Amino acid sequence: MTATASARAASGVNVPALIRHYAVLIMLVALFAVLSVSTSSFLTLTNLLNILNQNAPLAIIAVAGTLVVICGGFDLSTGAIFSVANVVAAWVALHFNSPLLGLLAAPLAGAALGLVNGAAITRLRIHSFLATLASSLVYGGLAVLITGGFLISVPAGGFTALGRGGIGPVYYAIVILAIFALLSGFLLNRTTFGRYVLSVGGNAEAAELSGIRVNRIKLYTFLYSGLAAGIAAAIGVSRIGTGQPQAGDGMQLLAIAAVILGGTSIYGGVGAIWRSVCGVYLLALIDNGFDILNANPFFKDLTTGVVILAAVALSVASKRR
Amino acid sequence: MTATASARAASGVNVPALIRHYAVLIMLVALFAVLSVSTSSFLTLTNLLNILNQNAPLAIIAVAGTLVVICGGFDLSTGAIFSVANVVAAWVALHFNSPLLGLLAAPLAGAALGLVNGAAITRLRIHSFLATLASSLVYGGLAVLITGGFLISVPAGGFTALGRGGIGPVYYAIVILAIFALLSGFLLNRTTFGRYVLSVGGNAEAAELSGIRVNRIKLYTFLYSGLAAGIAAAIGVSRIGTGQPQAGDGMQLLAIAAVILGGTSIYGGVGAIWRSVCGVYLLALIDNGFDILNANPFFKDLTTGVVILAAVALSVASKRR
Amino acid sequence: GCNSDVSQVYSSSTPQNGKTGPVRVALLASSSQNGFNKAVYDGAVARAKEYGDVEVTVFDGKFDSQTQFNQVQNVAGQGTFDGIVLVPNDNVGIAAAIPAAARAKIPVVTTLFPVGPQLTELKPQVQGVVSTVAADTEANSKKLAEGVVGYCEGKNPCRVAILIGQLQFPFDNLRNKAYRSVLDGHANIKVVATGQGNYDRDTSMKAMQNILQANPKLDVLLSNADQQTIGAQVALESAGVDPSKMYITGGGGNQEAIKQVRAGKWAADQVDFPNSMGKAALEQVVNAVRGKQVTPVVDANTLGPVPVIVTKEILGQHPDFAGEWAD
Amino acid sequence: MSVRFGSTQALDSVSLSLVEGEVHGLVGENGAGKSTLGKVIGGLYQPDSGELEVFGRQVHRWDTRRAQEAGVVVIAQELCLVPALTVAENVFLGRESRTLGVLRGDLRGRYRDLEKICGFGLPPDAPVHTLSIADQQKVEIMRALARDARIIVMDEPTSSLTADESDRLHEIMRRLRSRGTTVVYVTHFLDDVLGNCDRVTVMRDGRVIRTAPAARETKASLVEAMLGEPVDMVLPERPPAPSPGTAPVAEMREVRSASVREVSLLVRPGEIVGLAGLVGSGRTEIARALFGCDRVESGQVLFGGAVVTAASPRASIARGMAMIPEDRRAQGLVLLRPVLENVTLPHLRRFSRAGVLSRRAERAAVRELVERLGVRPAALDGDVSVYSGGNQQKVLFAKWLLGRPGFLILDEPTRGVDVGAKSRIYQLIVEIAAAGTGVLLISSELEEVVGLSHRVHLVRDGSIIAEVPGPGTSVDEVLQRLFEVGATSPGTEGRP
Ligand SMILES: Nc1ncnc2c1ncn2[C@@H]1O[C@H](COP(=O)(O)OP(=O)(O)OP(=O)(O)O)[C@@H](O)[C@H]1O
Ligand SMILES: Nc1ncnc2c1ncn2[C@@H]1O[C@H](COP(=O)(O)OP(=O)(O)OP(=O)(O)O)[C@@H](O)[C@H]1O
Ligand SMILES: [Mg+2]
Ligand SMILES: [Mg+2]
Repeated sequence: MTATASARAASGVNVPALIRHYAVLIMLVALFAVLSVSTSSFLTLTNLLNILNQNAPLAIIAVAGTLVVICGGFDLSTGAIFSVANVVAAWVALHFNSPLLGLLAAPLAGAALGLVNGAAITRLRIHSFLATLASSLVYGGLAVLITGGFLISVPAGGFTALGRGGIGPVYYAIVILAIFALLSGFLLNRTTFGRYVLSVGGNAEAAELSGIRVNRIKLYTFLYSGLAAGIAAAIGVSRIGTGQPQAGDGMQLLAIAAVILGGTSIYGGVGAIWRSVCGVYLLALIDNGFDILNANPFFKDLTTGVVILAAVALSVASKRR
Repeated sequence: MTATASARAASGVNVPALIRHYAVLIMLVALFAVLSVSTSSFLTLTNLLNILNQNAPLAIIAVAGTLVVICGGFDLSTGAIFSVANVVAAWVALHFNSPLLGLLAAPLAGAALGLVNGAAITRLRIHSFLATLASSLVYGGLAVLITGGFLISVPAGGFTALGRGGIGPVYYAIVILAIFALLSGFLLNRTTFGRYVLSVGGNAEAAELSGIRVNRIKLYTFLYSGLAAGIAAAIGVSRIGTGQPQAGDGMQLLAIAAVILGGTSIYGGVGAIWRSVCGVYLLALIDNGFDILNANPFFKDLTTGVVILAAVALSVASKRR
Repeated sequence: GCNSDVSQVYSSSTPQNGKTGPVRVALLASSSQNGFNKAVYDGAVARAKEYGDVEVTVFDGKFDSQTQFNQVQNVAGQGTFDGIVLVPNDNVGIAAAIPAAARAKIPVVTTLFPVGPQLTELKPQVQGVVSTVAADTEANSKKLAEGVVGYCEGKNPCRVAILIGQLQFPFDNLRNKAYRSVLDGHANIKVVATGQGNYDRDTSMKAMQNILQANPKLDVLLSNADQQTIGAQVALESAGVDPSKMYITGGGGNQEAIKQVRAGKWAADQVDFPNSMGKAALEQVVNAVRGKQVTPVVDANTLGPVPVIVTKEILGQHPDFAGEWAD
Repeated sequence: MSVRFGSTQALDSVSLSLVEGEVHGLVGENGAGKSTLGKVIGGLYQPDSGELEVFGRQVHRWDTRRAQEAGVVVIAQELCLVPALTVAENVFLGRESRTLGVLRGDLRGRYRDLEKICGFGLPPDAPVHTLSIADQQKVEIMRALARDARIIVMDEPTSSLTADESDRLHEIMRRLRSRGTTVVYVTHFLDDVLGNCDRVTVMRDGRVIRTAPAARETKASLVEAMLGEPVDMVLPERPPAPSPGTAPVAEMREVRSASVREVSLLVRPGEIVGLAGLVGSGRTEIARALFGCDRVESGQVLFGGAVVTAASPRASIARGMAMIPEDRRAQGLVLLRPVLENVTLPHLRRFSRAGVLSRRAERAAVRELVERLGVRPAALDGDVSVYSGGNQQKVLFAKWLLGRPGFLILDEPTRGVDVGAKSRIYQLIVEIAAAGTGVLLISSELEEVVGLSHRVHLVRDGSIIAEVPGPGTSVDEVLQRLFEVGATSPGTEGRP
C-alpha cells in the first residue's frame, strides 16, 4: 500500500470526490440559501410545495432517464411520449367517461411507446439518439392526430384529483415522485437489473460476454423511460384537466440536462438517481427565483446557462489531479 | 476460401458496404423519384433551386457540425449562435448604416461564440453536450438582450442582396454552401487538420500520446461550427431583412439529425461531409413535398420520423453479417 | 424583522370592499420575448404610471402552457401580488390554475383570448376571471375572409392560398375553420394550398416558395399573421409576383403591416391593439382590486382608433395610426 | 468450420475436438486465427459454414448466451471489463446471487472463497478502471473461474502477468483439469504450452496444421509448424555499448511524480536500458513521467542535455522522443482508422505542405515500413481494429519507427506477439540501437529485458532499487534481487 493511498484511506474523506458527487447538491443548497435570504416569499411551505409539485413530472422523467443514460442510451422522445400519453388519457377519460381509466391509460400508453423505442433501437440497431429523435417526431405527429389539433377537455371532476389533490398539504405528484425515485434508486443499486444496467452502459461487450442479455436490458430502460413519461403525463393532464398535443414539448431536453447536470456520464456506466432529481430542482429554483424576485426575465435563460456551466465546472474541476 | 467470398472479391463490389455508405443518398434519390412522378411542379429548375437555397443555411451548419461530431463532440448551440449572429448583423447594419459591415459581423460573431464554446469545453473540461446546451441558453438570452425582445429591421436595400440575389438563377446561398462543403471536405480528407480531427475523435488518448494538441483541435472544431452558424445567419438575416432573436430556434437539432442521418458516428472518428448535406436535403424534400402536394400538415412530422428511421435502418441492416 | 410586520400584514389584508394602498399587478405574458406581449406590457405600464401607485411585473410564459400554469400558482401562493393580467398560452389548461388565484382573492383579467373551454365565449367562464379584454377571434377571422370573397367576385377560379400559424394550435385551428366556413360556400373560390407559417418569417418564406411552385398563379394570400405575410412577400417578390396585383392579408396590425397596407401592397389587415388592450386590462384589474365596478367583457375591437379590418382607404381616413406594436 | 471477414479468411475449414478435462494448447502466428476460433467456441462469432458439436450434441444456433448456458467461458485477448464496477462486481457479473432479482449481500464472501483459490490479492472494492492492465487481466481470469465453466477459453491470459503469476495460473489450470474442466490455452509462450498442456493444436493462416500430444512436441517443432520454416530462437547480439563518457540522450534526475519516487536514470545514444520489475512496480509510470504524460512533481527530466521545462508528449515528440505505450488499444491506436493514418499520425508534418497532405508520399513511406515489419494483412486502408493483436503491435512499431526517433521508450513491446514476430522485433530493437537511438525497454519477460539491455534497472514501488549489467546477469539473479528487498511473500505481491 502506498503512502498517499493509505493516508487517503485513513482520513476517510476525499474532498475532490465529494465535490464531484455533490456539486449539484452544493449548487442547489447555495441557491436555496440565496433565495431564502433575498426574499421572504421564498421560504414558505406553500412555495416549496409548489416548486416540488410543479416539477414532479419532469423529475419523474429525469429519474427514469438516468437509467437510460447510465445504460448508454439517450431518450429524446420523452417529451413526445408525454404529449401522446396526456392526450390519450384525456381521450379515454372523455370517451369512456371514466377519469380513472383515463389516468391509467397514460402510463400504459407511455410504456407501449417506450417499448416501441426499445424495440426499434435493439432490433434495427439504431443508435438511440437518432432513433428517439425520429420517434419523437412520429409520436408528436400521433398526438396531433389523436386530437385533430384541438384540445381535449375533460369536464369530469374526478379527473383532476390526481394532479390537484394531495395528502394533507402534500400533493400526490410529490408523493408519486418520491416513491418513483426511491424505487428507481433501489432498482439501480440493489437489484440484478440495476447491476446489468450499469454493466451494459459501462461496457456492453463485457456484459454480453458475461451472459447478460444486453439488448433486453436496453429495451427495458426505454420501456421504463416511456412508463415514466406516461406517469408524468397522467399527473400533468390531470392537473390541467385538458389533453394538449404540445404538452410535452421540450421536456426531453430539460430532463436530459438535469440528468447530466447531476453528473451522470453521457458515456454511460455511472450515475445516480438522486442527483438527477437535484438537477431538476436546481433548474426549477432558478425559474422560481426569477419569478419571485421579480427579476427581468430577459436574463433568465442567461442565468440558467451560467448556473449549469458553474455546476458542471465545479464538479469537473475537482476531478483534475 | 469459400465460394461466396471469392465471388465477392472477384466482382469487386461490396453491396452491404455500399448501402451503408449510401443509405442516405439512396433514400434521397428514392424520395426525389417519388416526388418527380407524383407532381409536375416538383422537377423544375426553380423548385430545385428553391429547395437548395432554402436549406443552404442549415446545410452549412450541418457541414461544420460533421467535423464537430467526428471529433467526438456535439454542438447544441448552433441555433443560438445563429440567433445572436443574425441580430448582430442587423444591429451593425442598422447602426453603422452599412449592410456589408453587418453581413460581415455575423460570421465574426459566430466564430467568437464558437471560440467561447471551445474554450469552455477544453478549459473547464466539460462535455460538449452539456457545455453547448448551457451556452445555447446563454447565447439565446444574449440575442434577446441585444434586440430588447424586438426585431431589428434593416431597411437598407443592399442588406438583402446576399440572401436574395445570385449568380444567374443560382442563389448566392447555394454557391456559398457548395464552396463551404467542398472546402470542409478538403479540410477533413486532405489536410493534417482533418487527420487530427479524425484521430482525436477516434481515440483522444492515442492522439495526445502522438503529440497532437487534442484540446486545440477540439477548440478549432467548435470555432468552425460557430463560424458556420454565423455564415448561415448572414444568409438568413439577409434573406428576411430582419434580425430576429428566435431565428435559430431548433436549428441545432435539425443539423445534428442530418449529420447522424448521414451516417457519421456519434462516437466520433468516422464520417463524411457530403452525407450530412444529403441528410439535410432528405429532410428538406419531405417538407417541400408536403407543401407542393398540399398534403395534410398533420402528417409531416410523422412522415419525417418514419423516413429518418427507414434511412438509418437501411444503413444499419447492411452492417450485419 | 418578520415578526414586527405580522400585525401590519393583518391590518392591511384585503378589506371586503377593496384595497386602498398601492396595487401590484403580475402580467403573465405568453412570452416576454415577443413584440406583441411587449406592447401589452407597455400599455399596462403606461396606464400604471398614470395611476401612480400601481406597479406591473412581467412574467415570461415561454410560449408554454405548463410554465404559465405554474406561474399562476406561484403568484397565487406567494401573496406578493394583488392582481393578474394574463396573456394566455392556451385557453383551457390555464383555467385550471385560476381557482387558486380566486382562493387567494387575486382577480384575473385575461387578454387576447378568453380563458375557459369556449374559445368563442368572451364572458368570463371561470371563477376568478373578472374580465376578458379580447375580440371574437372567429368573427374577426370571418370578416377577414369576407374581404377575400368580395375580391374574388367575378373571378373564376379564384385561387386562394392560406398561410396559418400552426394548425396544432386551437386558435389557429379555429381561424382556419372560420376562413373555410366563409370561403367554401363560394364555388368560384378554390383554396389551393394551406401552409403553416409558424408566426415566423423564414418558415413562411419557405412555405410560400413551395406553394408558388405548385401554384404559380395565385389570386389571394390569406394569412392570419403579419410576420407570416412579410415572409411570404419575400417569396412572392423574388418569384416576380407583384403583391399589389394580388389580394394579400395579414393579421395583427403591427407597424410593418400598416405600412404595407398604406402602400397598397397588402389589401387588408386584421388589426389588434395590444397596447390599448394592456391599458384596458390594467384598468379592469385595478378596478377589481380596489373594489370598483368591473366590465366583464371589453371588446378589443373597439379599443383602437380604426376598425378591426383595415384597408388602404380606411387607413387613409386615419393618417396618424401606425400600428400598436412591432415584431 | 470457416469464418470470413470481408475478404479475410480468418478460419478455413478448421476442425478441432476438445476432450473433457484437458488443457488444450492453441498456438500460431499472429493473425493465424486463434482468437477467432476462441470466439467461435464462445459463441461471439457464428461460423459461415461447418458444424459445432457440444458435449456430443449438434448445435444449430450458437451464441454467447447459449455458450454460457452450456458452460463455455471465454477470456478475451483484449480486456473486456466494466470499468466503473468493482473487482468483485465484475468477477460475479451475470452470476449475482439474488432473491427475486434483488441482490443478496454475500458478494464479499463469495469473492473471498474464490480468492483462496486464485491468491491474486486484488482489492475487491476497487473499481477496475483504477487497476493496471495486469490486474485487470487477473480480474478476467477470476471472472472465468467464478463461472464454474466446463470449457474455458483463455486467450493469452498471461500476456501481462509476471512469471510468478503465470505459474499460479498454470496451477489453477491443473486444478481445473482435475475437476474435469477443459481449458483452451492460447499463448505465445511455447514453454508454457509444452509444460502445461495435454495436447497442442498448431494453426497457420486460418488452418489447423496439426493436433498432437504436447509430449510429442518440442519448441522447435512447434515453431516450424507455426511459421512453416525453422526459426532461430536465440536473442540477437546486443549492439556495442556506447562508451560511458557519451553524453546521455535522455536523463531523469530524482524525478518524483504521482507514483514515481526519486528516480534517476540515463540512456545514452545507441544504448538499450532495461526496466525490470514486478507487475505494478511503477515501470510504466517512470516511462510516462519521462515522456511528459504525467506531471513531474520534483526533479528534472533532461533531453539531449537540456532540461525539459514545459513537458508534454507533444514536446517530447518534437524533441525526437517516441513511446510505444503498454495498452495498444486504449493508448496506441485509433482503432477506427486505417493502418496508413495510424502510422503517419505523429509525422504528418513531414507529409504535408501548408497543412495539405501528400497521400502519395504517405503511402510510399508506410508501405515500405509495413513490409519491413511484416504486418499482415499488408493493406494500408483496413481499419486497425480488425487486425490481430500481434499485428496491431507491429503497426504501432511502424508508427514510431517512421519518425526515426533519437530516443525510444518501449513499454511491453512484445506483449501478445508471436515467436516469429518477436524475433523480428528483437532484431529491430537491436537495429534501432545500433543506428544510434537510445532505447528504454520495459518488459515483464525478464529474458527479454536482461538479454537485450546493456544495463538493467530494477524497479520496486516506483523507485529504482538497483542497477545490474545486462550481459552476464542471469534472469534468476534478477528475480532474486527483485524479491529479496520486498521480504513479503511473493504470493501477495501486487496491489495494496
Ligand atoms: N472482426 C474482424 N473483422 C475482420 N477481420 C478480422 C476480424 N477479426 C479478426 N480478423 C482477421 O482474422 C485474422 C485472424 O485473427 P485472429 O485475431 O483470430 O488472430 P490470432 O491468431 O488471435 O492472432 P494474435 O496472436 O495476433 O492474437 C486476422 O487476419 C484478422 O485481421
Ligand atoms: N489509473 C490509476 N489509478 C490508480 N492507480 C494506478 C493507476 N495506474 C496505475 N496505478 C498504480 O500505480 C502503480 C504502478 O503501476 P504501473 O502500471 O506503472 O506498473 P508497471 O510496473 O508498469 O506494471 P504493468 O506491468 O502492470 O504495467 C501500481 O500500484 C498501480 O496500481
Ligand atoms: Mg489473438
Ligand atoms: Mg506497465
